[in-house]
Amino acid sequence: MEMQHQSNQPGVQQPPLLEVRGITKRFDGVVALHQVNMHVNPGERVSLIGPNGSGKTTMFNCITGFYRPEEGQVLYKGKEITYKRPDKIVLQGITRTFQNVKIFPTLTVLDNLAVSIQQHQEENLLKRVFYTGGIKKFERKAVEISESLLELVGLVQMRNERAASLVYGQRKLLEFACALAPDPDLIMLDEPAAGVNTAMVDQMKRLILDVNKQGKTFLIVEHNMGVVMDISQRIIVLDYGEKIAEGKPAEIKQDPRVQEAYFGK
Amino acid sequence: MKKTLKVFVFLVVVMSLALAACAPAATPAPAEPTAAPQTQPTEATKEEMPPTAVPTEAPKDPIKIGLNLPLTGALAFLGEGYKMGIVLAIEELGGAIQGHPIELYDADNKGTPTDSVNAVRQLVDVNQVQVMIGGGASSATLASMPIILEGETPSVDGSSTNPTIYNQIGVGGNPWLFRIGTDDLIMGQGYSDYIADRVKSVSFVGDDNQFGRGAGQVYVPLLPRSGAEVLSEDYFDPGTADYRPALTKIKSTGADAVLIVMTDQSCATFMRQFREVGLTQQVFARGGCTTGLFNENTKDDPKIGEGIIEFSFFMSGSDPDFADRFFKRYNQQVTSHRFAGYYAMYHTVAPAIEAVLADGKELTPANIRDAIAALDVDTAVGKIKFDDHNQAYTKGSLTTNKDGKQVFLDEVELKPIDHTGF
Amino acid sequence: MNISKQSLRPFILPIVLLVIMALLPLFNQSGFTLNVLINVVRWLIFALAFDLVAGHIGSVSLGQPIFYGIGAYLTAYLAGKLGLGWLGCMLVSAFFMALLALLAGLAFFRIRHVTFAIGTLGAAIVTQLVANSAEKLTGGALCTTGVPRPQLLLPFMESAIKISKPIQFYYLFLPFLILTLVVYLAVTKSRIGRAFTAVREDEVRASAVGIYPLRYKLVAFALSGALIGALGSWQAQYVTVICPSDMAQDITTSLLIMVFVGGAGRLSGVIIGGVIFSILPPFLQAVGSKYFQPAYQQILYGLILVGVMLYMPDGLDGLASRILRRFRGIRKEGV
Amino acid sequence: MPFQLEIFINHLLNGLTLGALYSLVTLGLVLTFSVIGIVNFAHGDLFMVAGYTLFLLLNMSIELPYVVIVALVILLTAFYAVVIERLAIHPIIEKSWRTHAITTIGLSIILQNAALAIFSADPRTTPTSLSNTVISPLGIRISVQRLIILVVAALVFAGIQVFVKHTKLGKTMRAISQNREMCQVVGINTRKIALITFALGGAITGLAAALITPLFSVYNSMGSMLTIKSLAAIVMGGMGQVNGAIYASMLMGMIESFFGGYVSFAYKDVVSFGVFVLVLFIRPTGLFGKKVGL
Amino acid sequence: MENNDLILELDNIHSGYGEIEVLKDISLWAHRGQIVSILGANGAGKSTLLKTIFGIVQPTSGQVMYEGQDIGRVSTFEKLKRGIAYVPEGRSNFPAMTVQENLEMGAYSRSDKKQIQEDINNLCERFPILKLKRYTAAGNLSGGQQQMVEIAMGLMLKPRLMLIDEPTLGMAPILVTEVLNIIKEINASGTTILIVEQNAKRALEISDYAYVMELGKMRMQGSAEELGRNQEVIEAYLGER
Repeated sequence: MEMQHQSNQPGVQQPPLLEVRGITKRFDGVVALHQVNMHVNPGERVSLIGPNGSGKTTMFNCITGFYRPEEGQVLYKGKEITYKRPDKIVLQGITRTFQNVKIFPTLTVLDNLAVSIQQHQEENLLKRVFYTGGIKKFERKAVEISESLLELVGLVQMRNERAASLVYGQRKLLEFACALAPDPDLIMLDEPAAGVNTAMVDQMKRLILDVNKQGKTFLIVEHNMGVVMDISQRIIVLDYGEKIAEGKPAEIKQDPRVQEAYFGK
Repeated sequence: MKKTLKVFVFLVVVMSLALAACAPAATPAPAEPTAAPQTQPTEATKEEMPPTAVPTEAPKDPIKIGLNLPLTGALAFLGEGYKMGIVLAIEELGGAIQGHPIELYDADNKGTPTDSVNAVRQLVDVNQVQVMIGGGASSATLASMPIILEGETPSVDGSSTNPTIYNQIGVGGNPWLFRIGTDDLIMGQGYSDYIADRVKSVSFVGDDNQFGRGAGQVYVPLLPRSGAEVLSEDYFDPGTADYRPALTKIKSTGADAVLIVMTDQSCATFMRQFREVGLTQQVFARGGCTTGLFNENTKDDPKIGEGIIEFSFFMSGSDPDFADRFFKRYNQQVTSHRFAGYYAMYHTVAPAIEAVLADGKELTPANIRDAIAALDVDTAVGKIKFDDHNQAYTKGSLTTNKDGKQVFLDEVELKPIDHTGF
Repeated sequence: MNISKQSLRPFILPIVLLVIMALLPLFNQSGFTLNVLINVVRWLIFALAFDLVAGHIGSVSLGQPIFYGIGAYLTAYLAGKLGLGWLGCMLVSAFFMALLALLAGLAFFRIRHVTFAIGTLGAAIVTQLVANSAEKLTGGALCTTGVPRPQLLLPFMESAIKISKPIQFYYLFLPFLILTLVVYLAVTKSRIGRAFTAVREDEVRASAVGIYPLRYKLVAFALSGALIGALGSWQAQYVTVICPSDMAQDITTSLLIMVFVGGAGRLSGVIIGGVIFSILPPFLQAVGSKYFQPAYQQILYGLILVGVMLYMPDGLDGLASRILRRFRGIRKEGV
Repeated sequence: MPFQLEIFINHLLNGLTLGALYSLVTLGLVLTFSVIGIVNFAHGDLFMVAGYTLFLLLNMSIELPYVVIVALVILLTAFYAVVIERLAIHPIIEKSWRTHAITTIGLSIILQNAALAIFSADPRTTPTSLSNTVISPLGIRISVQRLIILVVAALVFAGIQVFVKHTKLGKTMRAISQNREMCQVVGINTRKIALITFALGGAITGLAAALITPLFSVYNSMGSMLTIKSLAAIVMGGMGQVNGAIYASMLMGMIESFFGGYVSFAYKDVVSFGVFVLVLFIRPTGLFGKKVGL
Repeated sequence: MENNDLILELDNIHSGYGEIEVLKDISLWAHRGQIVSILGANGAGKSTLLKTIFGIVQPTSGQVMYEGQDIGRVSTFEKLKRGIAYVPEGRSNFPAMTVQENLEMGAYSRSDKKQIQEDINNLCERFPILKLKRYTAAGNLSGGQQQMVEIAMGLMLKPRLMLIDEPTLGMAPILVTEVLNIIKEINASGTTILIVEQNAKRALEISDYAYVMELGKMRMQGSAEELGRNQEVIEAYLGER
């Protein structure tokens, strides 16, 4: 599956969509990330790989505001978002999924999507309470978007089911749809292909490429090297909290350090 | 569809419960005897009806008496004591008044305002009693007063010692509530003088409830006026409190005497620790520090309660015969509340009902109220005769403990006192 | 709004409830019945407000009686000393209790789960003890007495009616239940309710879809505080006496029982739990008083409670649904 | 008021005994809480039942030595705890803490009112010969009973340390509180240990009641405040830290003694609960909170 | 296969959590003295398989035979006594207890106090890191050290069959080698080992036999050498093409 979409290739001089500068994060004195720099260009598909414990998920959490890094900066569209709250960062256009799939089990599939959209529709809480006319309009719009997303991931039949009744693969698709729902610019996926069957891995790959074609940028953590090689335009390798390599898939495969740390030669 | 059915089931439950709860009011209950826990007076009287009563006559209408008392919760000891006294009184009356069997209806007010409203509502509307005894705690009594007024059913109270009540009953607006127990203010003046005559300074310790706090409000300002300084004022949750810290403080203040306002519940514990710390001051008390129950609780070491001087109304010292009868009946000692319950029933409600019957009137709440208001009964603790604030002035008594037994010291006349400002 | 069967569904139960509640006095007007009904209304409002926090946000606050008590004491001051009208008292109490809830929420939402529950319980005890000791402010253990009863003055009336009869109280009180139900439904069946659910189920995930958990927790807490504050204000004017015991643990216990035995986070559950457990005690007492002593009534109450917890894991609401499902199953087979 | 050393020492001693008393009551609860994760709102009521048991044993027609009575109270209370665990806790042990809370609240209502129905509302005193025997070392008068409480409390805490650190059962309990899943892997029957823990908690509560009630009185509603104070101590001590709960109990005893003695008794509980709430604000994990286990 | 002495035999096992079936018709054999590895993607059911063998998850149907006996209904305690040890994945120790105490807990099902202490001493001699950290709380050790403690806890039972779940998860390559060497050593002293590994390549290096699982089903099996040469396995799990 060699689908390199040249249309999405970033212009050489374009500023990066996301830039991470010298991030350091420690837990109880143990260094999880050490002076890591990285960037993601608009429209790019970047993978972050490395052995478990190398700091990939920590990096995700630092970017999305769940962790406060001790040093360094995270810039999104040129603006610093380092110490912003997670919800603020989401509203700026970065969404994410989680390694251990997180959905709201007692909400219906449709409501799971709706709740992901609604925060992006209006800012003012008071307005939300009193301006009911607008709410109805928003609500209709939210349902429309949700329906189209359900169609995209193939969960239309389940729309009124409680999310708890979905099987693992379907939950993953729902979580993916939720990440798309607020129309973000950058989508960060944490192991999208883990624990699902081969058919669904292919579906996931297709989805990522399709959505990317519409101009969305992806930052992906993934263990399945088949997936990584197929969908990445660029790969960043972390080991022991440090960036040890960065480059095109083919280059990464040949890199001796990566060979040693990751592929296990 | 599922929801609609659910609603249906729910409605059935609501309706059945609500209507079942109201049933007695919708159709007045047939005269069933109440199962008072210790006695079945009604049953007994029906059979042992004295021959003087017209034997051929059909059983007469029952007299329904409601008990609005804290029967569970922290103040349960109070309601329970009342009820023991009332039950004994009914037994001594033979379970009936002039052939009218007495029925008791319980309503637990838990000693709180909200539950007191519920309790009086039940007695007035469901049980449709002609007269009530109780209240017990001042706050419960205060909350029940509007309902008593609206329900137009007389109520006799023996232990709500809050002076506020005085201004609100009788000519104060509520003619249905009567107090045979005197309040803190009425008792306080005499006792403050008595204490100030003997000591120059006092440490005050009270139960942290309506009883102790209410007394504090009276004694702490009154004592200095009588000439005794109050060096400390402390309140403790009754029962589990460790008084040692307070006793240490009293020691450090070096007061001549200690005034404790405690029920039987806490007094024994307090005095035990008082002796432990080695304090030797004179102890003045209000509440339950010379009662039989106190002495029962300190029987392991009679020195604990030795020499306490206690001031109270309804104290067995004034009516030792009652104390004996009570002990014979229950194998337990008399306390103020047990005393109050007995006097409320035997010397207040019963004579009033007899008066109504003697006049050939119907036993309506209103007639009973008028009869209570007109009462003038001599008892061992003085007259039960109500003033225009529906307050009776029985005698106060001074008692002390000697060798583990209560000893009667003196009687004190209680007089009406100006209640303005309360 | 397109009126579909779906969108009307949540309104069926409250409307049926209200109709029944409104009509019951036509059949039985005894003061006792009305008092029971007033208690049902009071507990329903209390339980609904409690459920907004405990059921929908998932933070079991054992400190809700604080708002009730302070609302009541505030009313005693406003109505007694300043002569403010009943509605004014309720509004002012609601406002200040919402404010207090916001402040308390900022502090307490730093802790979670059991710690939150026990922490708020601690706060409730502190408040009750202060009310008990601050005699100048609250009357202490001797209570604040003589709160004026409401006076109703409508435009067409010449003079105000003094509300003192139970039936007057009841019908004046009922609209407050309607308002509470409306607020409860408006909040929980809307996008705010959806966000509440999100916060309750997974705060991390909620943050990841742009929800700021603390904000929604505060909204729920403040709403709950406002409703309970107004309720306390009402209760003060109905009973006319306010004591520290009005903030006692028993109230929290009753709330826990109503909401969690009924079915937390579900309107049907709260209504079933609220109605049953506010009728049960007076029912046990009025009907059972001939047969049991109050202590035995309480024991029975405790046994019912433990029994429900042991044998009905999904609450009374869940039990009702299960029975209905079985009924429906049988009916379908029959047809 | 001038500073008096004697008074100060007295307050210190009072704080110590009060703290010892609270921590003995708390200990039974913190064990079940940390090992089984049960928030037991009926704990104080178990104490109350143990108190009545002591009352009955002291008033038997045959006079038994106090030591024997204490042993009997310990055994019987452990037995009550086991019965309660089997009937009410065991079936819901896997449920959420809300279910635990409501079930134990139900239990508490049952126990309190059963005691009311059986023993009436009158407080019962259970004095022993020791509670009236007063000695006065250094001029401070103290009853032997109180001294025994201090000594036994110290012994029990030392014993608990040894038990938890050096016996197989103690280590097993720590293991359960740290990693429940792993316990199955090494073959621990967690249900059985839960029962044993309840019995042990009951035994300690029985010991506490047998020692403490002679100084006070027993009545049916005494448990509520004890439960709440114990819960506060547990949370303040750091959710299930046995030692933390003991220190927190001592702290509460000291606060009550000193604040009460030097400032105001009316507000002593306000202050001790206020400190508890404050601690939560400043350190949500409690004073001695660690991440895991006992 | 030269050794026909079967120590573990699974026949048509179905198993799962509640209504979700994770394992579908799994059969598996392990011979005495072998290292058998189970490979597969995340969520393939490998861990569930180990849990089912150990009895933490109850099979809905099928048979688990150990040393010729059906152990489907035998308690975990009894299984431990019969010489099956299980080392779960992740941080599966008692973090606030010292290494010494953790090892004692590992021997929970044994009652010979003296022998236990002796065995702990022996283990400490064998693995110097344990000796070094013997009185340190396990939670304060590094991930690799903790894994060593967990394996040692399993060894406290002197098991005849050891079930090890992802022992090298997230470990540095050097550590991986060390841990796998230890496993090999344990095997050499006579313990049969059933190991779940994500690092397929390294697992195959030490294994005698291997199974490949996918979506709760057995996809492939064969000797480690065979599978190592199998193109499909290489493509799917060895990260090469």
